[in-house]
Amino acid sequence: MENLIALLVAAPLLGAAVLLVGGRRLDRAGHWLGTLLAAASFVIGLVLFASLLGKDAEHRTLVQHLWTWVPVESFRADVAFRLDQLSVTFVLLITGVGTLIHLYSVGYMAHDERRRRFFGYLNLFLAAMLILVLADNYLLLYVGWEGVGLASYLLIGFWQHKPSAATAAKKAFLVNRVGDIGLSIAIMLMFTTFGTFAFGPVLTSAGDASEGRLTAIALMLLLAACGKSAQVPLQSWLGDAMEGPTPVSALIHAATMVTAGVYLIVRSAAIFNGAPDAQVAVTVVGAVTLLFGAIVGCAKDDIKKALAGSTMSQIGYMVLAAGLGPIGYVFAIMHLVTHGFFKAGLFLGAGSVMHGMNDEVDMRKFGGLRKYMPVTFVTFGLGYLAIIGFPFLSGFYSKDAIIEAAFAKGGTQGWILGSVTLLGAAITAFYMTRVMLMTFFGERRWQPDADGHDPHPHESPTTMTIPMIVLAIGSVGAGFFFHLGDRFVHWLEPVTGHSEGDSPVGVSVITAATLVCLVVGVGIAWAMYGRRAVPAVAPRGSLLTRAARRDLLQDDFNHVVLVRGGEHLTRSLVYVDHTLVDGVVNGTAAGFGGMSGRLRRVQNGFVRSYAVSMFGGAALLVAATLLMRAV
Amino acid sequence: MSFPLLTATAALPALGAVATAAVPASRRSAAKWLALLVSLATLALAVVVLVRFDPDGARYQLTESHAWIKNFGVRYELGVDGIGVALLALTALLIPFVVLAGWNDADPLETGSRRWRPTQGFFALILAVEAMVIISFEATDVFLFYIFFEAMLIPMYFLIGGFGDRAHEHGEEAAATQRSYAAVKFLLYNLVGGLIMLAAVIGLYAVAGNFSLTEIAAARANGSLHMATSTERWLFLGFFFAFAVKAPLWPLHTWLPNAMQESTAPVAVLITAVVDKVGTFAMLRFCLQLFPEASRWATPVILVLALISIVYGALLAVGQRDIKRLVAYASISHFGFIILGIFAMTSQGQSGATLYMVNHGLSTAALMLVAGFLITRRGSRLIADYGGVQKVAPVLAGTFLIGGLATLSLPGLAPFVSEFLVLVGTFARYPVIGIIATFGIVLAALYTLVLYQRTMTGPVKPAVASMPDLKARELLVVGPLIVLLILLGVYPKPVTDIVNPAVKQTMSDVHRTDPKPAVEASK
Amino acid sequence: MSATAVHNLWTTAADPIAKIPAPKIEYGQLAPVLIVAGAALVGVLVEAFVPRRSRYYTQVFVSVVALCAAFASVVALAADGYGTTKAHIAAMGAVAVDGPALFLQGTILLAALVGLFTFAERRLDPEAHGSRVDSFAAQAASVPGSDSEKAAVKAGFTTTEVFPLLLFAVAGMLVFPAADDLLTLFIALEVLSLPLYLLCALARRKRLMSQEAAVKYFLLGAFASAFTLFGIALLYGYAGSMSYARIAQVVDGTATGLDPALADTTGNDALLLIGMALIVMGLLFKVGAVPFHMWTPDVYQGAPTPVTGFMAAATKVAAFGALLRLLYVVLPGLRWDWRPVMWGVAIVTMLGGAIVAITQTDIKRLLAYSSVAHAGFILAGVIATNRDGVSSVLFYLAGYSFVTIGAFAVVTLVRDAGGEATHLSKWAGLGRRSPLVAAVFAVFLLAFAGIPLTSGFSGKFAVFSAAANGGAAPLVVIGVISSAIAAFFYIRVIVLMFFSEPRPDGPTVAVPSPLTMTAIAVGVAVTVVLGVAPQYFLDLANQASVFVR
Amino acid sequence: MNPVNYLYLSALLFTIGATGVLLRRNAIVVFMCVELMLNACNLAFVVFSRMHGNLDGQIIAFFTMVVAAAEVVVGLAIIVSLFRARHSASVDDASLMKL
Repeated sequence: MENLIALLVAAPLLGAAVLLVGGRRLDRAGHWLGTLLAAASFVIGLVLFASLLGKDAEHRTLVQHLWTWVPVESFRADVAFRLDQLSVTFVLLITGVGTLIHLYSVGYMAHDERRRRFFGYLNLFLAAMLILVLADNYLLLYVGWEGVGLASYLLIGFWQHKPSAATAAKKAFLVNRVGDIGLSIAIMLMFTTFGTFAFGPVLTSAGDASEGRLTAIALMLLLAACGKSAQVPLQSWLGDAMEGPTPVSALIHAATMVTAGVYLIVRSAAIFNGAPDAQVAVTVVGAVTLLFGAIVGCAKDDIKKALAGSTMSQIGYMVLAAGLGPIGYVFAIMHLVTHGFFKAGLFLGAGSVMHGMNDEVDMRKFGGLRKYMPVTFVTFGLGYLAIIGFPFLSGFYSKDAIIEAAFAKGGTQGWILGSVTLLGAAITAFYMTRVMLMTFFGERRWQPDADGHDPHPHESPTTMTIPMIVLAIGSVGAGFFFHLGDRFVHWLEPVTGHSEGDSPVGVSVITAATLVCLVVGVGIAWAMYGRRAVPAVAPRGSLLTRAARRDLLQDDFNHVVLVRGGEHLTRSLVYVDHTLVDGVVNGTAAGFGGMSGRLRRVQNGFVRSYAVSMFGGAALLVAATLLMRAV
Repeated sequence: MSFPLLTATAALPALGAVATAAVPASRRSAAKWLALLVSLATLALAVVVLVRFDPDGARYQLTESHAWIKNFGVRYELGVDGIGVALLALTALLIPFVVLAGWNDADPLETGSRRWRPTQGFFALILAVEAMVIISFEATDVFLFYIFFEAMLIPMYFLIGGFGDRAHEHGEEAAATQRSYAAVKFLLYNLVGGLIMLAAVIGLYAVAGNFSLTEIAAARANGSLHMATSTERWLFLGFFFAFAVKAPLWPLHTWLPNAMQESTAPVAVLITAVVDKVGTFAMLRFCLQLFPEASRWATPVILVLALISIVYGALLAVGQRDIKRLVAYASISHFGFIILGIFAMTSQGQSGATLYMVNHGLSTAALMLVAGFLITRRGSRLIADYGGVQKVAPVLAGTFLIGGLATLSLPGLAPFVSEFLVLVGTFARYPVIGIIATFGIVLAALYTLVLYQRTMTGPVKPAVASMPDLKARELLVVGPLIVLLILLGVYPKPVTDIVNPAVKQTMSDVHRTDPKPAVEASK
Repeated sequence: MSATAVHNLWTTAADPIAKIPAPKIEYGQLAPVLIVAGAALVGVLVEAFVPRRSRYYTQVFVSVVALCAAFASVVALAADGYGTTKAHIAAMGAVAVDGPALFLQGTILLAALVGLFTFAERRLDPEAHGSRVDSFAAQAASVPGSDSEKAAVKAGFTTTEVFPLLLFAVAGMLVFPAADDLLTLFIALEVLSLPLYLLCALARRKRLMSQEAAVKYFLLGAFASAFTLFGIALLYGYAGSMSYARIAQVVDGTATGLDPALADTTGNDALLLIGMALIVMGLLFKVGAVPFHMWTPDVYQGAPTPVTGFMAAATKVAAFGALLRLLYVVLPGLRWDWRPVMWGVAIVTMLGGAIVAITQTDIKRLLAYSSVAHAGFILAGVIATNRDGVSSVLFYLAGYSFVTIGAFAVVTLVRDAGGEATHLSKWAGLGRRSPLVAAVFAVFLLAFAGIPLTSGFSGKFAVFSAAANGGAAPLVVIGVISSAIAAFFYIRVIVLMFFSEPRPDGPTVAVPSPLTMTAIAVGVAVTVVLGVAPQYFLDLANQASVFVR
Repeated sequence: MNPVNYLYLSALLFTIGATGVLLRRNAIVVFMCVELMLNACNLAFVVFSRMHGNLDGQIIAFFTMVVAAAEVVVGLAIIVSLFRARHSASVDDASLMKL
């Protein structure tokens, strides 16, 4: 059965290869091939999942060893895949959502002449992401880790003729590379600590290592996670990443890739459990990002950027949960999955809106779209309800669980984290309502464009609506399904372990509080955007708003410190290399030249001066000889 | 006596060079085809060597030994260990691509004197370089090695100075002067290095009385040949200096950017991908084996220099306006990694370094050759003159990107494996240096992606609007390289299997063993 | 010294002198010298009696035959084992017949033969009035630019005297390294110098420069030999004898039968040291070591190029031979006195020659300075004071002389309206015009620069390793540095030839007769052979490296 | 009288000759000075021969004279031809070649 695992990866990889190498002759059918292979991978995933269900909880780990990759003395990395409850969950999410988005893209990219390549990249992404979650050791995980980075680079910059897109792509890759430093150092540390970096041995023998080393490893992993999952301080790339085609934002920058960080942390649970300080760091990062993203989300008028902010903040929830340790891991993953559904749905909705509005993204130019694109409205609406945690929808269960877990952490830490999550819930409700209202309610605010014809919004083709509907269903039902009899918890427990924290306050109280926050958030938003008409041009807004519009000045900071500083550094180094390092050499050469020029003047052509030098030479010779004897 | 396989690998291109040079002026294409065939035949021989080589066999295999200059105790001794074989294969592999890529680079613009035959000369010189490089990978006699280590400068020098890059911002005249400046700089740098090494070689002779690497190393090992500490250190420095110039190691690197910038892309590849490898290879083979104690003594300084090379080269690459200079500085950074790996004195480090030599050869070749195709199309080396190429020449852009990704050692491509091995190997013994070196990967991403963004993406510049995509010949050059990069990225085991035993030997030469993992150590 | 001593001395001198034994000369063993000298005399007679048109051929024939015969006899002697086992001192202690002597004589003879070919070359200059001309003045006596000169040219005169002169010089050179007493040394010195002075003055083109060169060479040469002679006088005063063996004994204090009365003349170290210094100085002048090198560039530039080539090669060989014998046979006891001094000389010679050469603009002057630098390298070998030192110097000289002749032969080919185009700027782009010539010259330059696989490298390696073994490691380092500097200007020429655009008014490359071709070919052949497979010759030099005492 | 004084004399003559070479311009005179140096050597030879009581030195003296004569022949030939070409025997005029 485990021999199927490789096929999971192989299918999309094949697709990528064929589509990218195949050339123009594939332009007509290429996209369908890509979709097909993605679907195939999903089916295999289902089969494997079924086979896992067939086993009992302890034996639900399949390992497929393909070949020895890098053997150097004690350093040994294999190309081996590991399928267990955790990874299969991801596999299903990735391939499932992935397939849907392939389908969606068929419609969305219909008019792009480079559609074949787009699907090639999408397949490449699937393959890489699957490697990431299936890898049996950290080095192979690294391959997937960078592979998704590459795919996202290619996809963000898919419209390369737009400089902004190219820049955004580069930025994403670079910021991720910073994170990768963390990952590689973590792996090195593992190697020097355990002599290996395969999941099995590392995680089992994690206990033997000193806490110091574990903390170091954990912090490095956290750094990596920050990069990939756009957590503060490495979050800055996510907003720009929205330059990519919307399906990309939906798949990579909402549902799957950005959650890889969470996967990494949860996968390394054993290490984090041994490093409480690192866990605190994780929770702090999560909490900060949670608020950060939410606040940014409130201020953006670009629908995709608003959603991006929301993504950031939601992942903040997950990271925070993952930082809580055994009480949180499961819920982190659970929220990850549900978020996968509703956030992908929301993005696809946004994409559909843009599709209908000539790629307009400014929500101030929307308004009252619900009657023009009903399907989009409904699916988007369901996603909206799910994310704000409307009772009995997916978000409600997963987020609520996290909030409870945060409180259950206990102590002041518990209180702080708990209240942060609550606050986050409120803000989430606010900005999502804002998006909802600005886009679908109120009166129309769009103008005929420059050459005078009206965008006349319209519903998207079925290839696009079907995925939206499916995802909407998911975002409605998934939470309840998982929650029923703590299915999800029991499913993951063997991998991540699970423990009920002792909550200082009752579960019902927390749930109530959450709902109150929700109502408050929605209320404020309605007060601001529902009752009053939305101005077509953004008001100057408060200081906070303006800061939030610029991602809380984080980019400005990067620009001043890193970019400018870097440019100065390189420029001065170029100067140094030319004048100093090279100058020394050329200087020596010139020195000899000068010496030569001076010495040759002695050769003045006069016999008598030659004779003088000979005479002097003779005298010297004699003197020297006598001197030698004297001393 | 069995067939002298190793001699053949070197003799074939040497004869080929003579033959090519002899082709009459009117038959240019004949010279090209001849050169290509010879290089392919050499590749075939190299494959035979690869097959005949038994990784777990004796340290030096396929050995040949003949008396040469008794009075100097010099013997014509050849033999390859795993490291040598790997680099031999790399060289033999790359030359056909170099020839193919340089197919039209040396055709005379103006028909000069009847006897002026640049094309023949170009390919003859390339083959000559191949012969010399190969034999210096095979030589197990210090003197023999030295001779070819030095002699290869001459053909290289003519390749750089005689067949420079025609694309030049200030016209042909300026190009000529800058080119000869670059050539002279290259020659003098390496000649000075070589002469200082000569002093050391003579010193070694004065101490040891012969030049046989194996004998001396053995005598050092069993203590029958004792060197005063200071002597050994001086000799080591003499050798290392030459290799550090060749490699090149900061601050002896400034000849490389000029040389690569002024020479045609294939020659630039010849320099970094092939010739410079002799330097790093020689560090492994001669410095460590002949002067183990001195090597250990010098390690800290060398590591720091290597570290500087890594960061410094990368930063300078970021600051370049000229595509080829950029690649050159990138190479400097990479050589920093290689030297780091060698002197980290761990098996991961040294295997990684050897692997790195091979992979860097492939990746630079890929990147540089595509860059060359690009430059010959547009007639400029300045990054600023390009933009939006991917729209008009997607295949070119794609291959360029892959070359770039290899340069930034993306996992899945060959360079990643070697780079990571080097980093791990270094980290295991010198954590701080390892960590700092790791920052190199960000800088690598920076200069590669900036290069790609500026040249390939964005709106199409009018100057490149009519640029044709890669031709069949060019694809034939780049395709196999990319395939190899991917293959060695996912399955480097064949190479590591060849290299590891040799590295094990070297490690024992310098009496170092890998540090134990903390967990085991604590138990 | 006291009066009584003098009285004693007088009385001793007044005693009836024993019968002077009839001198016993081993003509067979002196054959090489005798043959050459005899041929030279024949040449003079030829000048006197043979009609002008057939002189040239007769002279060439005589000289070639003579040189070949002489070489043959050298080989025969060596084969007889005079180089090794039967080595001894011939002609009443005047001439040594031993390894170094024979080796160097062989080298000199071959170099002379090759040089002779360049002398005899008559294709390079355009034919003047229907008669082929070589590179020597039509009539040396006639004033440059005068009518008599024009007439001479019109009549198609050529100075065929150059051949006997060459032979005389060769004869002197043959004796020089073999000389075993100071008198012979001095005579040989003069015999080799005087013809060279004349040869320098005989250029066909640029005669003023040629004559100037001759004057400079002559005056300075005479000046130097005066010093040498004075040194000889002092040494004689010290030892009371001319013979090397005797002097050596006195130096070592192993001499027997010294008159105690002479105690304070004999063994007066001041005499010894000063005398040694002055003799050595004379020899250093001949090899062109700093600071006695200043004649070299001017003379090399002014002299007819074939002469320059010949003298640059052969004189160096002979002079170093003499220097070796002097230092190794006569003054080994004084090693600790002369070694440091020679160290100094070697260092300044190596560095000085290399550095000044950097900024030269005339190819002949450039080669002159490079020869200075090479003198320095060879001195490093001399200083080694061990057997390797001798053999390495012999080897180096053999290799170097042929490269030099070849290089100058190439210089004679590159010509424009004014004769040879020796200014470097005119050599620009030669590689484009005639790749072959440029390539050959490049080979010679690389050999000078000591690039591996050329004779220059093996020679340099031999010399330096000998020096290193002889405990002169610092000298090796300096030598290496200066060869790096030297490399710079050799490279400069190569750059000029290959990488710079040819000048429209650039020179043309004359197609030479087989004579010059052979000269160049031999040069290349020796360069490559000694570079790639030096074993045999190293062995030869090694066997030949023992002086007879 | 003490023969050593003759040595001093010869040294003196030698030095005079050398100084003359260094100072005088006229090629002929310079050459004469060289001859003077040679003769100084002769004197030294003779003196030493006298002191050692063997004849080698005196024999050498003859050789030296011959050599000197030969040098005169060669030297004068060269100098004269130079003079005829330039109408000046000043060695300082003969400086075409320098640097």
